[in-house]
Amino acid sequence: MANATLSDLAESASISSPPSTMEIAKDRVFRGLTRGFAWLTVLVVFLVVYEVATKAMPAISEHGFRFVTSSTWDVQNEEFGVLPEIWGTLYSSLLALLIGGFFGVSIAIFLTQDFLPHRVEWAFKNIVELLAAIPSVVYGLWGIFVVIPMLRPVAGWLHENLGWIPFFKTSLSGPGMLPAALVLSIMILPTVSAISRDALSNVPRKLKEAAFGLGATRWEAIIGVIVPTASTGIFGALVLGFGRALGETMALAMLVGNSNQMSLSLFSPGNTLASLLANHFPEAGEREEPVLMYAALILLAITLLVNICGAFVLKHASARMRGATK
Amino acid sequence: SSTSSSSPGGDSGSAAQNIKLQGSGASFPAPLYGRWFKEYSAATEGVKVDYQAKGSGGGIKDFIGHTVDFAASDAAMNDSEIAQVDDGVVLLPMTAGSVVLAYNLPKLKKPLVLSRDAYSKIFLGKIAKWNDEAITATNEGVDLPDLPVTVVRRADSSGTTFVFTNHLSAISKEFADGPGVGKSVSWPESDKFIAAPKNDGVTATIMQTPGAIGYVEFGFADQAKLPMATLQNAAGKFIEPTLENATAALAGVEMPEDLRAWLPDPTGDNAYPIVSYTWLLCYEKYEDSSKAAALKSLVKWCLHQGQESSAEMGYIPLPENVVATVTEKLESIQ
Amino acid sequence: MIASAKVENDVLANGNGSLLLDCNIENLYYGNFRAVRDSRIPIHRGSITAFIGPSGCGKSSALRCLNRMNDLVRGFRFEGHVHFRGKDIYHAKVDPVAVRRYIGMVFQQPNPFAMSIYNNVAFGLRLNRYRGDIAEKVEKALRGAALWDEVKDKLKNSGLSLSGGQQQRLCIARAIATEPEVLLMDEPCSALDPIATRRIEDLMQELKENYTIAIVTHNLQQAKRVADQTAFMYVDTSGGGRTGYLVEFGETNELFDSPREDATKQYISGEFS
Amino acid sequence: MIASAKVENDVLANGNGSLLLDCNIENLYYGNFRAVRDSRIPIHRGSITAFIGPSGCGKSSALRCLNRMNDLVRGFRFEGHVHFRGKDIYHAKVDPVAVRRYIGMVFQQPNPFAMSIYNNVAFGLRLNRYRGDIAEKVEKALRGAALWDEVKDKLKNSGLSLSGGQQQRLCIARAIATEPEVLLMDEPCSALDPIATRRIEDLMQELKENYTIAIVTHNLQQAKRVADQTAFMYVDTSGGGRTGYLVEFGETNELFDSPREDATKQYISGEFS
Amino acid sequence: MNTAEIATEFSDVDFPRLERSLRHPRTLFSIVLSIGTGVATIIACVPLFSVLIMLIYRGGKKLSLALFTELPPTAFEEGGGFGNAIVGTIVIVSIAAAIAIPVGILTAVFLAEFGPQSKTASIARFCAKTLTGLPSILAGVFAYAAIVLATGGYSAPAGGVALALLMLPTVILTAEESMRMVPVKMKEAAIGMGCTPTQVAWKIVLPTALPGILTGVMLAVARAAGETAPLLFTALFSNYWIFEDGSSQVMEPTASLAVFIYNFSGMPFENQIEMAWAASLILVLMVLTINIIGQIISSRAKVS
Ligand SMILES: Nc1ncnc2c1ncn2[C@@H]1O[C@H](COP(=O)(O)OP(=O)(O)OP(=O)(O)O)[C@@H](O)[C@H]1O
Ligand SMILES: Nc1ncnc2c1ncn2[C@@H]1O[C@H](COP(=O)(O)OP(=O)(O)OP(=O)(O)O)[C@@H](O)[C@H]1O
Ligand SMILES: [Mg+2]
Ligand SMILES: [Mg+2]
Ligand SMILES: O=P([O-])([O-])[O-]
Repeated sequence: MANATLSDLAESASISSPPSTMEIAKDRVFRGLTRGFAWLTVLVVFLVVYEVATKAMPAISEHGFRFVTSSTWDVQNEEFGVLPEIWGTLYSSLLALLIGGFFGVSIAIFLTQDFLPHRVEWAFKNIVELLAAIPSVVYGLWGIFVVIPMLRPVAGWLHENLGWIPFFKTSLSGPGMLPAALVLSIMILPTVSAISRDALSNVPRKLKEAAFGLGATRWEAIIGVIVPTASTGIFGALVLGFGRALGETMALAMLVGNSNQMSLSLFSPGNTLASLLANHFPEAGEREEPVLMYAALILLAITLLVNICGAFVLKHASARMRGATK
Repeated sequence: SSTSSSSPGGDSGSAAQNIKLQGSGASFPAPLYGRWFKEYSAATEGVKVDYQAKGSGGGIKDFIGHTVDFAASDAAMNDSEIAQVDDGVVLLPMTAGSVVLAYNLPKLKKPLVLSRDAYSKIFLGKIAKWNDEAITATNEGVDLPDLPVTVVRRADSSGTTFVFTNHLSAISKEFADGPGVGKSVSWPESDKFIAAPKNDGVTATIMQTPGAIGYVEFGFADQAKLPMATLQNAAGKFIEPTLENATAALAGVEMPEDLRAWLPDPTGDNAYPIVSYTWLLCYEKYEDSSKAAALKSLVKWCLHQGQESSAEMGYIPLPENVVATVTEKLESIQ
Repeated sequence: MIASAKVENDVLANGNGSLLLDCNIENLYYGNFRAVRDSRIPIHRGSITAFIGPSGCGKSSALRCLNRMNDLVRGFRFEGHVHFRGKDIYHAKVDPVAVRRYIGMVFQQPNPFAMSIYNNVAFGLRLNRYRGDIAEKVEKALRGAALWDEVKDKLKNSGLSLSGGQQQRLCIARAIATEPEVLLMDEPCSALDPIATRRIEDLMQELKENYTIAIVTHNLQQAKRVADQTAFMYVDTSGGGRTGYLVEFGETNELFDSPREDATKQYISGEFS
Repeated sequence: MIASAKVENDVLANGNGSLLLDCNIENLYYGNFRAVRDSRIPIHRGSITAFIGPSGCGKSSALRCLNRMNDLVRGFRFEGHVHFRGKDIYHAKVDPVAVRRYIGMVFQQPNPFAMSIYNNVAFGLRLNRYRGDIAEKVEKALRGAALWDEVKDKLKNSGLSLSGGQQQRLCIARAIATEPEVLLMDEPCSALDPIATRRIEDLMQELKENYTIAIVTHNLQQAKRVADQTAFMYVDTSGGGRTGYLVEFGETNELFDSPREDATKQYISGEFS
Repeated sequence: MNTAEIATEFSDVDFPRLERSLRHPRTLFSIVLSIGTGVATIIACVPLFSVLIMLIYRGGKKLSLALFTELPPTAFEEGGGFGNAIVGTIVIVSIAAAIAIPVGILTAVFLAEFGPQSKTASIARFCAKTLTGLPSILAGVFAYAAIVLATGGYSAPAGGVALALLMLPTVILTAEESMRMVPVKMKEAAIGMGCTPTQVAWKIVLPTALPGILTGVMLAVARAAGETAPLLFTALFSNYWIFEDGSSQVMEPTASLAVFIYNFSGMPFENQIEMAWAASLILVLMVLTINIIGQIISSRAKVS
């Protein structure tokens, strides 16, 4: 074996012994195994994409790019377009990101910068993270029975008095963009806050001390030093939260109204790619299935694009932070 | 591809034991089926029947994909769908029911009365407010609110939609030329059209949304205690959606050979205008003969003992002659 | 209090070389743990005071009391007083942020911010809404920290791109940019190699002209080389605790050449480093 | 190769005090960066060899060549040879894992495993499938590291619960439990206070009887105190690079008292620490 | 020194102003922001309590033993339960865990230990990150095509595969993260003693990282237990027990709490709706329990 050249070096009295053949074999096998599993993960993703892409192929060749720009969904006449769904997906996710991101980051700051005693901090952190443990159907129910009735008077007032603003152009009948986005933002809040919290608490203490040592107030230190230092992590949290929002299905299917609408109005019903799939896939026939797969592919592409952009920005930002570039 | 959902332990040896029949499809008759199958399973040793309501379209898809033993649809199956099933298809009408327009106008004391013109306009998105002239004309003395009309439609592919659009297309040329007939059609684009899955979903959404109106199977609205509109029929009469009136509508149907009979616009003075049969979809040939036998005895049970509970749950029991035809047809299953 | 008021009068009379910071730590707790007791260390204007002693004797804790950096530590409790120019900085009405504006700090690990060299130095100026020419102040501070020549061509580069010794000088530049009166340094050279250490020591000698410096060091030679006064702290482990206290304070030469206490003698004759 | 083979024979003949590790670094690269060049450092059995020099001159890099720890670094490339008892440990057929079983290492930061004190020390024994009485060996190693008395009552406690100095001694105990022939130490005392440092130094003197030790230190006094031979490395910045190289190697007294090279003279008269 | 004294002395022109003042814009700014984030935090806790209160209020009154022992009711039936859905959820999630946990942890070992910089690792890591963004519905679509159509029927394993796909990235990424957190110096010590990479992974890295890995696993399990969309077309639902009369019907459609809630919550029948609320309460309690166990494990490990 490879170690033969050294084994004769060992003094007979020494306890040290070179690794046995068994140890070396185990090492090789185990390492091979983990590598195999790593490739398995790759394979799974590849399979998912392949599956969706091949199934979508007929629809892609038939409908082409028109699919992305057209807005009718007519099974009868086989006219398909997902522009309203793409709009709804992006609009609801962006709204959710705006709300969930703001609250998530605020919370992360509040819970890492010694505002509260440890125990209280711990309690709040857990409460916020427990939000992630609530299944999305339950959020859907909560949206229907709590959020919508609560929003109805507010929305009514806004529409009556500020109807000239495009966001309040229509009245809220029930399901709609705003309730969907609100629930969605609560669903991504724990992701955003947990990861931002990690990023913020990983900011070296020495930097914080440096800022305080220069006579910065707590918030000057937070805004001037701590948040910028953690910014890559916070950005990563937002990207992940956005990704979650794009793919969320059930709560949206229950709340968004599933209507092929494209409107800036917060109270108008809309549709998202994921809820389109949820509603149509179970009964999609031979003709409709490729089209749905095409829609799925677009959803996948959007998620992927967001992730890749995120990774790209992160890479550059963190390189700059490390001082690698000028 | 075969119906391999046979019970894992049971081979043909212990055939009498542990047969499971899996079905899926229409939500329209789901409450009735749920009750039938549960009662039948309880009464029959060694046979279990399970049914999942997911909409007629979903049932047909499962049926074509052989992921179930039988399916249910209130639009039966069209020819191209039938062509996709290698093992042959037997369509069996099991019961009938009416589609009603349920609405949420809490302040209304009397039931809403809608002319053909009014309700076809509503579903064409042509009526914005409840106090529109088209509605007030037939509802004298009723204080209709100045509330937007929110239409709740099906999000999934549905037999109920088929029945309803079939009817609307029959009475309104504009509808026939616009959305047309189908299990899912392209409804007018409006922010006042919202969609929900299954009959359950539409019912619940109507309940949650003031000013909403939608089409559901009678039993759902009835159970939910939602008010239902009185509709004008082909004869020009305004008819309440009662079991009696629905039965009257079915009276004039001729059963064709393949048992696919629709009545888009029943005639007759007392006929409630929107009614339909609902079908069980079975294969002609089953690999597992014990399964075929179990299915046959299930259907027989439903056609006889089962019909007794139909009326009780708001469905229309099949006329004698139809029961006879269906029983006969049943024999083609092997 | 009365005593300190008396001292203070002397201070004001004497001007340079007089008592600037009068630190009297009666007790210093972290939670229930008493880390330091009975240490009175007077720091004089324009001098360098070194804190020496074995690890854990509370040198850093004592130093960090002087600009209330310890306020950031949970469970920190302080009994005693620290008079800066006669004012108790632990008085309830005093804003610790203001204190730190006058008493700057340089830490053991160089800790530049993840921003450009220029912005690192300008950070404190901007905090204080400095209205004059920031660029000029930055240059002055960098020259003061003997770093200007090395970085003048790359002020836009990240502060993190500098070497350890340069980073530490950058931190010193950042600290002196706002012209504090006192500079506290907690083992500023321990992460540096001897050559970089020598540069920082030279720098301290220069800074002493304008600033008052207190430095914690493990390195007795360093204390000997740079400090005017030295405070020797030790750990009292009697009664199960580990409480640091001031053993001896005096002129550096005297303390090293003729220590009054046995503990001091032992410690400096253990003569490492 | 031929030369070293000759040396090797001498080694085997001479027994104690003879050449045990013959390290000849022609070039050492990290990626494209040449970190060390032309350094030949012979290490003799039963002696302590110190590596000194300014930060970044490649002391750690050279030391970590001796048991192929550098193999873990991406882009690491080595030209030259390291002969251990005459065999080249960089030979293609040699398993670095085996090398490290014979040449142990103690690191700058104490790094006990997150397990009990006992298991920390027994770890290496179990790894080498030691069949004798493990408890006895553990005790021996802990005594050897002068830690036994302090921990004998709490062998089950986590290794992480000890103080810094104790942790470092625990790491030494762990390293010597398997009785390796060579012990490499990379600044083993830099994280410790003077008192703990003194204990480790005393310990090295004792260990020298049975082991061969190579130590990297920043502390010239420490090198003077403990080392038999000293290697002084320096940085060559000519041509834009920063390549370390061996300036001078010799008996410690000689190197400190009458350095042959100017660079050495300058560096040791810069006499810090 | 009293306040008056301070006041007078602070009037000294060249003397530092040390006193705290609310009029000072910097101080005010700080206070406003502190209050702002505090309020934001409290607002964010409202939904959780709102959901919990709603569940307890609407689902609590229905709680009874029958819920756990009986089968779902049909349309007009009173009573009934969802015992089969609880069992089904446990079975499906167990299948998912049995797939996702070993694959995830071993992949993570490779990513963190054996080839953190390798091409394989960067591709695998990218894929894992991509999977985190995988819409849950697509996991279902994939499992439908790969398992349901291939085996010819809806089944618990099909649901398990779909959920495993959703668990996998969480397990991989959290496990990798916590293995990276193992101090390099500890690993170096082991390598320096002559451990093979496998020995380093098994003896040092995995035990030290265990709490973090467990937290990740718990999070993944909790998420999987609440997923509905993928189950709708993989496990479907069933009105019967998955284990009955000693035989198991794993290859049959299988009930799950999430689908039960989805189905029943939309129904117009009073009994069914109440049942859906009760099921929501039970599901949330189950998930919270798993979550809390995870939290306790990780916080306990941090202390030692
Ligand atoms: N933030 C803290 N919380 C709790 N205890 C602390 C904290 N900081 C320091 N201590 C304890 O207070 C005592 C004094 O610590 P301090 O850091 O002041 O010592 P030191 O003399 O600076 O030591 P060193 O030379 O190692 O830096 C030590 O026992 C230490 O463990
Ligand atoms: N893993 C690595 N990758 C790339 N370059 C490295 C690596 N380790 C060390 N270097 C570089 O090699 C040179 C020598 O480093 P080394 O750590 O050997 O120096 P040293 O003499 O031990 O310094 P110190 O006294 O600071 O520990 C330095 O320029 C360093 O930046
Ligand atoms: Mg200290
Ligand atoms: Mg080094
Ligand atoms: O009965 P449907 O669910 O198809 O309307």
